Amino acid sequence: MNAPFPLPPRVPGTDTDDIVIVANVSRHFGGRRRFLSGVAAPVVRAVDRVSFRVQRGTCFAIVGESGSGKSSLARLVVGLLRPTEGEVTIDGVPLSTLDSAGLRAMRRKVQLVLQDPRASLDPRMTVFDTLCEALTVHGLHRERTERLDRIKTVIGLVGLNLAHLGRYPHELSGGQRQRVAIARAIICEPEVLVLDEPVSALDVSVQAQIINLLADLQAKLALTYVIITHDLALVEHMADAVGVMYLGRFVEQGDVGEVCGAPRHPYTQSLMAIAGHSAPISRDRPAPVLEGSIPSPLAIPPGCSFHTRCPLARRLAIGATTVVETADGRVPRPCAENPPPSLPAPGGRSTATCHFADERLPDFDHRSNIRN
Amino acid sequence: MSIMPNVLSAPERAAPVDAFAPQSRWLLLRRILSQPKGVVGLTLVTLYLLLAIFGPMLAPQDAFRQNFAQTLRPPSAAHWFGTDQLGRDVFSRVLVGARATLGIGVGGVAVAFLVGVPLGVLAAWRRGWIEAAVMRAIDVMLSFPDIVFALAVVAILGANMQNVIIAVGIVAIPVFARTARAVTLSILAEPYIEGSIALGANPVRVILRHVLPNISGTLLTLSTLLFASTLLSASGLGFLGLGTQPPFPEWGTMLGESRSYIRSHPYLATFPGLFLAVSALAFNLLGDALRTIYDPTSRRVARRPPILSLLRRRPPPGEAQQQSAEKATDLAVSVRGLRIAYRTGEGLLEVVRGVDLAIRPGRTLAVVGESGSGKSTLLRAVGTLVNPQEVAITAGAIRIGGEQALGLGPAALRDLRRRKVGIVFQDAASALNPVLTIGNQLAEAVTAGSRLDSETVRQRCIALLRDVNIADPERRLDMYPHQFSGGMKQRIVIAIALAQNPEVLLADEPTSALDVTIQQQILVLLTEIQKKRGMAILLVTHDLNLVARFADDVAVMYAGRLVESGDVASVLERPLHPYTQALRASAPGGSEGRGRHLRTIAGEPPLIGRLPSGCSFRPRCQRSANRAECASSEPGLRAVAGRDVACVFAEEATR
Amino acid sequence: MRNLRRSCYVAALSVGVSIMALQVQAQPAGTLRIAVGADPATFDPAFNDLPVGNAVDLAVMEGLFRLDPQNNVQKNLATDYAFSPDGKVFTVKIRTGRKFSNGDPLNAEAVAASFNRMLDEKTGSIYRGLYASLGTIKAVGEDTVEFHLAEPNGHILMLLSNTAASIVNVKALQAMGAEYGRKPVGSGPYMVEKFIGGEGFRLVPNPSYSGDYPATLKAIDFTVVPEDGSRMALLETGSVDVVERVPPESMPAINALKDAKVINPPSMFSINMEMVLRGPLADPRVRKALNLAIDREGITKGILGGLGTPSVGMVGPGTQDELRKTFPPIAFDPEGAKKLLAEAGYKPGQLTLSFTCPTGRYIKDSQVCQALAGSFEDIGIKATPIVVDRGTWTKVVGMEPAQRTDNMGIVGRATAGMDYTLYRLFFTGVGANRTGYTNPRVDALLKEGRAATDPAKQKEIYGEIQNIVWSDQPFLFLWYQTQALGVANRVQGLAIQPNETLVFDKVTLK
Amino acid sequence: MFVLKRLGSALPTLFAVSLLVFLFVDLIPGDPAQILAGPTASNEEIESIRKFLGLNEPLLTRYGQFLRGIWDPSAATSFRTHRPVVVELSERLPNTLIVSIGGLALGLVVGTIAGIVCAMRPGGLADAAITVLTLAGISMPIYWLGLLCIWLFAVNLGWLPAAGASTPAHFVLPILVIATRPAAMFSRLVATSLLETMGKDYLDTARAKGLSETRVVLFHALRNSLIAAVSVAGVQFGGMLGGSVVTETVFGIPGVGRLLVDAVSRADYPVIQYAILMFAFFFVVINLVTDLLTQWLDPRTRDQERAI
Repeated sequence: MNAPFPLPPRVPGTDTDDIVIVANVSRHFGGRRRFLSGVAAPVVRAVDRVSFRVQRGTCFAIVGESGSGKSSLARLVVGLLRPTEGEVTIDGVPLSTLDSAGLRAMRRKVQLVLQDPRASLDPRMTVFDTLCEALTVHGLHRERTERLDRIKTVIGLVGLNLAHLGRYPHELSGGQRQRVAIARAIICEPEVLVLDEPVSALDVSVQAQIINLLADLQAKLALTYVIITHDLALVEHMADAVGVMYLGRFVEQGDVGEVCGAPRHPYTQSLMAIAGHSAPISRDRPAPVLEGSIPSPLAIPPGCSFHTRCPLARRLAIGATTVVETADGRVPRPCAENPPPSLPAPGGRSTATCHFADERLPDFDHRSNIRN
Repeated sequence: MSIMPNVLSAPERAAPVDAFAPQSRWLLLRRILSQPKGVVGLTLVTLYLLLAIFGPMLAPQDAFRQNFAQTLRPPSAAHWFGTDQLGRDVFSRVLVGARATLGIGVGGVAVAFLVGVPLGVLAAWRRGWIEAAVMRAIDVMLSFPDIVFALAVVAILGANMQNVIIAVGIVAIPVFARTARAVTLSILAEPYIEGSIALGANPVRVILRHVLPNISGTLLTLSTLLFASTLLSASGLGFLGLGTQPPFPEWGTMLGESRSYIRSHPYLATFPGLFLAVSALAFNLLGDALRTIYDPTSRRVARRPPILSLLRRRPPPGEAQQQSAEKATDLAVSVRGLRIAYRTGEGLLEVVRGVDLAIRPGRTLAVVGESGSGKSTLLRAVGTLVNPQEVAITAGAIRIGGEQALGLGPAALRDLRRRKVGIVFQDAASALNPVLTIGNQLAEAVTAGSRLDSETVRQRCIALLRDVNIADPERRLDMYPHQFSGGMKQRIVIAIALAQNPEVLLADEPTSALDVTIQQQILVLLTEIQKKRGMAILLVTHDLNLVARFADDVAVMYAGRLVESGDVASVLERPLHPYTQALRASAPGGSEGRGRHLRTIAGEPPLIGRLPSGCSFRPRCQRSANRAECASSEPGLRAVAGRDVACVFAEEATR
Repeated sequence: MRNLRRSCYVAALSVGVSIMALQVQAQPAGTLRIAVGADPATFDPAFNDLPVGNAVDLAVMEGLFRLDPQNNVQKNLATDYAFSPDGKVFTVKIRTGRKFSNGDPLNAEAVAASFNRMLDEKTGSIYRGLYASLGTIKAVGEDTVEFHLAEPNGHILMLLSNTAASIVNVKALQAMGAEYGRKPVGSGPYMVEKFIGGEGFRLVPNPSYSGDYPATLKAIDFTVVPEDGSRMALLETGSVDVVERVPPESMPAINALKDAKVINPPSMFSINMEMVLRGPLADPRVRKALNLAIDREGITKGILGGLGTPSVGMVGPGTQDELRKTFPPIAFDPEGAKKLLAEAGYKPGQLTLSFTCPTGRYIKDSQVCQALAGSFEDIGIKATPIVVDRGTWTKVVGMEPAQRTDNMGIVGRATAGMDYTLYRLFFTGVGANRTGYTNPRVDALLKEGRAATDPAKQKEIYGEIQNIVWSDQPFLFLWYQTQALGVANRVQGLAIQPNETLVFDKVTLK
Repeated sequence: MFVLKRLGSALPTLFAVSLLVFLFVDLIPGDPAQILAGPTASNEEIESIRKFLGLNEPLLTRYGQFLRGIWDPSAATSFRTHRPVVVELSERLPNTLIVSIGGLALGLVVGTIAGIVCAMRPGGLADAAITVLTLAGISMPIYWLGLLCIWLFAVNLGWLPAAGASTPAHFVLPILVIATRPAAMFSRLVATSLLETMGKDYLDTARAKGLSETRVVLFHALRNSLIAAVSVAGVQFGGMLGGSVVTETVFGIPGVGRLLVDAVSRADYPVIQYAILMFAFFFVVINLVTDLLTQWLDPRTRDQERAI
């Protein structure tokens, strides 16, 4: 544990500016036969053929509801999960070429910050121990003074002071804890930070502090962010590119300005409508409501997986000739039967995976008829 | 770094007491000693340990010296505990036997611990076939009656102290392995384990540095509890003739040997028996005390002071009469001067410090605030659901639908709750009883306080489910909560709340556990129902977006007080209190623009009971800037520009 | 031989008189309730190894001979007997017209079948070895049984009067299988009415009995309670009339009862520490020293609570008393013991001995063990008592002397006669001689004694054997156990044999 | 169906137990033949008894014989009584079941009530009293307690018979004594999990419906808190059976436990083996019952099982 771990060499020819490359990655859970009973557990397709690239120094956001697979995707990027198929390449090194020790060494470059700082710090370790552990694990700064210097630097970077070093997590406030979590993540000078809902567990007033801190750190340390969130406002504020996830797949991805400014997929459109940052806000203009809830990943609907809730499909079905009667209402035949194509936007800076990506979203009635 | 100075100047926060907290040995000791059973247990255990160490030296006589002329003598000055069947001094034997007895307990537990814990941790860590194999092996061991198992082990290995230790240790292995596996599994599910793995730590490190320290509390507790049962197992072996070797004294064997004298010479069994039972008791007490510390579920609330229980019975003094003069009857909810405090070990801690609220029928009032601002406690108090053993309403009045809600007897209280109040909690999953069908839980709400035939009840339940837009209600009645999605569960909770046509619906963050798309559905549903039934809604939330969309009025709460309240349009569009302003501004997106720094409120919300003097928002307030007025007294609400604001300098914002 | 026969006649006559008186007196009346400590798993005489079982066998079956409470041999089914001149055939005449309780005739054939069944290897009887010398048994006519002996044996009457030699109904046994052990079909005055495993059983009069010991009780109820304290409680609460095995500490409490007392009949059970005659114990001075080191009086009074008397011979009272020889008690002389040890070349603390004791087998066995260890320490021997469970103890004391790792072991013996006991214990190289004792003179005498049928000759031979063994001291002779039973005052006429068998012949209830 | 499946999955456990029991018993010191033959027997006699008992057969053959005894009672007979072991056990089983199930049931009822009392007023006088009593209950060697009970109730007060099993009254004391442990344990379990449940929102939901506090506790809270308690109780039943060994000895009850102790002291291998196997079987059955009970109490587990 004391020797600095050599990082694996880059694969030649992949020396691009894309520090994270996720190529056609899938991750399925279950399906294994159970011990003794021999019954195969059902397969959950948590992540299904997802691809994206993140440019060095930028921020990529993954947006989705719970159950969409966004947390699994984050863990695939960090290498905590091995993909069932596809390849994750970090800084030119395909993760599949690494053994478990190599993966551990690679984590110096890719760090994960979790949602709930209260739970993500070991309650029995002081801030100092927590920070030290990161250095010990990677065999960095083994000299005591060097180590102290590094810890001092980092603690200052995240806006804490030396007095906090001797404290235990429960002696810190939520915001301070998240600062510690961030400090632990950056102490080994990583290049990529994967942030899993970094502010959603915090109080409103503290959220803004952390968001600002993240922005400062990115600028200062030239970090690359992959941020997982359900909050489109945060995406618009922080991210350069975004992937909107629904049932394990990206339904729309691309440049934030384009995806958020002019969403083409009906799901993104609904999310944007709900986000409702447009002031002035008032109850006289109720936001459109999306029907039903996200289906179980055990039973992903055929065709376009969004068709069970898609307002656009409902609307289109009214005039269409090829209509299928489903349990959730009438939808155009392609939606219910064919996987949707990924259509690039006219500008080419985003794609939407929808049969009718370029149809205009109708002003649908928000009165919902719930079936699930 | 603009935020740094603010953070550094933030007031030092005191450590809240936390059950999961790591602590120095002294802290653990303090917490053991704070419980009566901990004091007794620890004292006795310490005494026993001293006895085990010094016992043989203290023995006044040779514990092995036989004297056939002096057998079976009752206690006397020469032999405090009498003599045994060989004429040996029982007192000396008890003292000398302490070491062997406690040695068996310690040894047995150590054997079980050293084998069981690694097995359990391994099973939890590796899962798969290893886990299956370990669990099967444990099943096999458990299916042997333990005394029989120990009997066989001693019979095979031979009866001596070492083998007795091994036997009682082996018997206890399954318990350790099972517990270790269970707690390890729960620890492994903790995010900090994933955090450590994500950091690049290898498995050995994760187990040694993170898993073991965190399961140690539970295992320590278990060890003390098992210590007692190990002693008893060993004594059972002695009873069956397979205990330690005579003549060496050991309490269990002494007790077993003397059991035939229980009638003729009762003192012979009494002393070793007492020492044994009391040692088991001592370790059980200590274990219990430790469990109370480590097991959050066994934490007990502070005892209710008798005086306060009297207070609860009658209306709070003073204001109640005064308020009745107002036309409170027009209001669905009227709260005046409400003060609520938690009962803690250090006395009462105020969480709500004088709140006035009024909701007219058909209107929605949103209470907005950060965690710890007291908003949820306020809501529960209005719903008459605060637990009087934990929470005291020290002053003020609550009227619901014109009726006094405080100081009611149990029957009147039930009646009020049934007729006037419906409540919706944040977590629908925990708001529904997992073991009862939806139909059952709805029917309970429908029939409470009335007698209806079952068909009527059923129809009424179906109608309620329809009201909350649940399709196919007939079938759903027989389903259990876990068979529904989160959004559906929340609808059911709403249906239950609506069962008796309440005048006011209390909603505590009803959507914050739900996905955005579902949130929307639920709130729209609530609004529709409100329109239909004309009831008042008290909505507690931290999400200004929701307030803007769904509330008529808003009350912003900070540190147990309202700092600004009024109708939504005026408060949110032109907030006057610096806190409301900051809240509005700190949300990302919208007007702030991408990539720019957000405006932040410096520091963190204050802790209950540790409020700064003067205006409680003062340390975080940019407007205050060390003005003396802010520090001198806490500003009350006053009407400014169409709303109430609690800020001395509210007018500055209107300019 | 003639003397013995005569004495038997006399005894039979006197018994006959008293029985006639009883027959005149009364019909069976009253229920005797007894609590016993051991659970008799079977009454099949081929397998029974408990005194309770003996008592039941004595009551529900008949043998050719039987022992009276004084341990004298009486004729029972037998009417006459004789040895062939070469001593190889033993002929017994039996009474005719007797029946088993199920109506089967009890004739010579049934008697022969009963013996042959026990001696059959396939039966697996635990007494096959004891009775092996009986050879083969033939029925001659209705009333004559011939034992074609495997070797001449002058002790056959002793063997045949044991309850293990009770006559079983082989036909019924074959039909019932193992159940026979619970409800044996015999020809005795009682029969087993019901048997509940582990709980108890009940004897009721056998209506078809026509012998000399007719039933006097309407029923005898046995309850099995292994825990001493609980068993005593039954007598104290008046739930039973007799309790077996009263622990010494409970005796005062029972004697204090208004309507019950403890009786202490003698027992043939002889407790000794049997030495392994190797190493230090091969030296007779050491053995003598050990024998001198023990305060038998102190231990029997202090620990056994009086339930023992210091040994005065190698077999206990009641073991063929006419052949038994007693000696002056061994003195308690620690100083003499130390001297002897010094003579043998052991300074204090130099000699180390270990010995094996069972726990829960004999009265206060594990405590006795500790007391003995203390006594040895007192004469400067480092003594380690090894107290083990019954299984281990059996294994250890049953080992060949060469395999033993300890030096001595406590063994208690109540045996079937002088020849059997002494031959097994002291004949060189016999399987049961676990001390490794060997003495050519003793071997020769034992052979001679076995073949001798003349009582006077027997007395002389066995007297010499006992003299030699007593002076060789291959055992640490300890004590004879004394029985202790709690008996309610309303019970009259209860007799207990030295082998701890209860005899119900004359029991009546007030 | 579920029951069958569960029993099926328990078969490997039982098989492992049978193997272990067999080997275990074989390792117990003491030669059954030697014990039967007595101390005066010669080697040849012991050998012949060994042969008769089949102890000279190879281990595997004897294991086969042991397994055969499961469906062919005559294949496994007691060394002492020569009766089929299955018959011996089945005669004694009712007593053991009466005592252990009676004790368990009584303990559960008393423990549950005590637990509710504790949880209703944590820190109150009743809580303290029950805590001390329960702790004392589990701190006392069971045989001591048994003997004291005999002394008090049978000898001094004369209310109940001291020992034996002939009338229902004989079972009162053993059941009382054996109930102490489950009562103590259960009262703590119920109190703990009830306290945990008391903080749940659904109780407030129930209160908001206007239900009485009694109904809230008994109908809503107790059922949920029993789930945890029941599953622990199942595991503890094994210990209860073990406790019956001691209790039966003290109270002179002819049960399987005492049969086992006797068999151990006499090296009656077949009886030991089958008695332990039977205990194991009961453990499995009790666990199954516990699972069914948990399922009945907790619908969530039902669906899990269905999904698998």
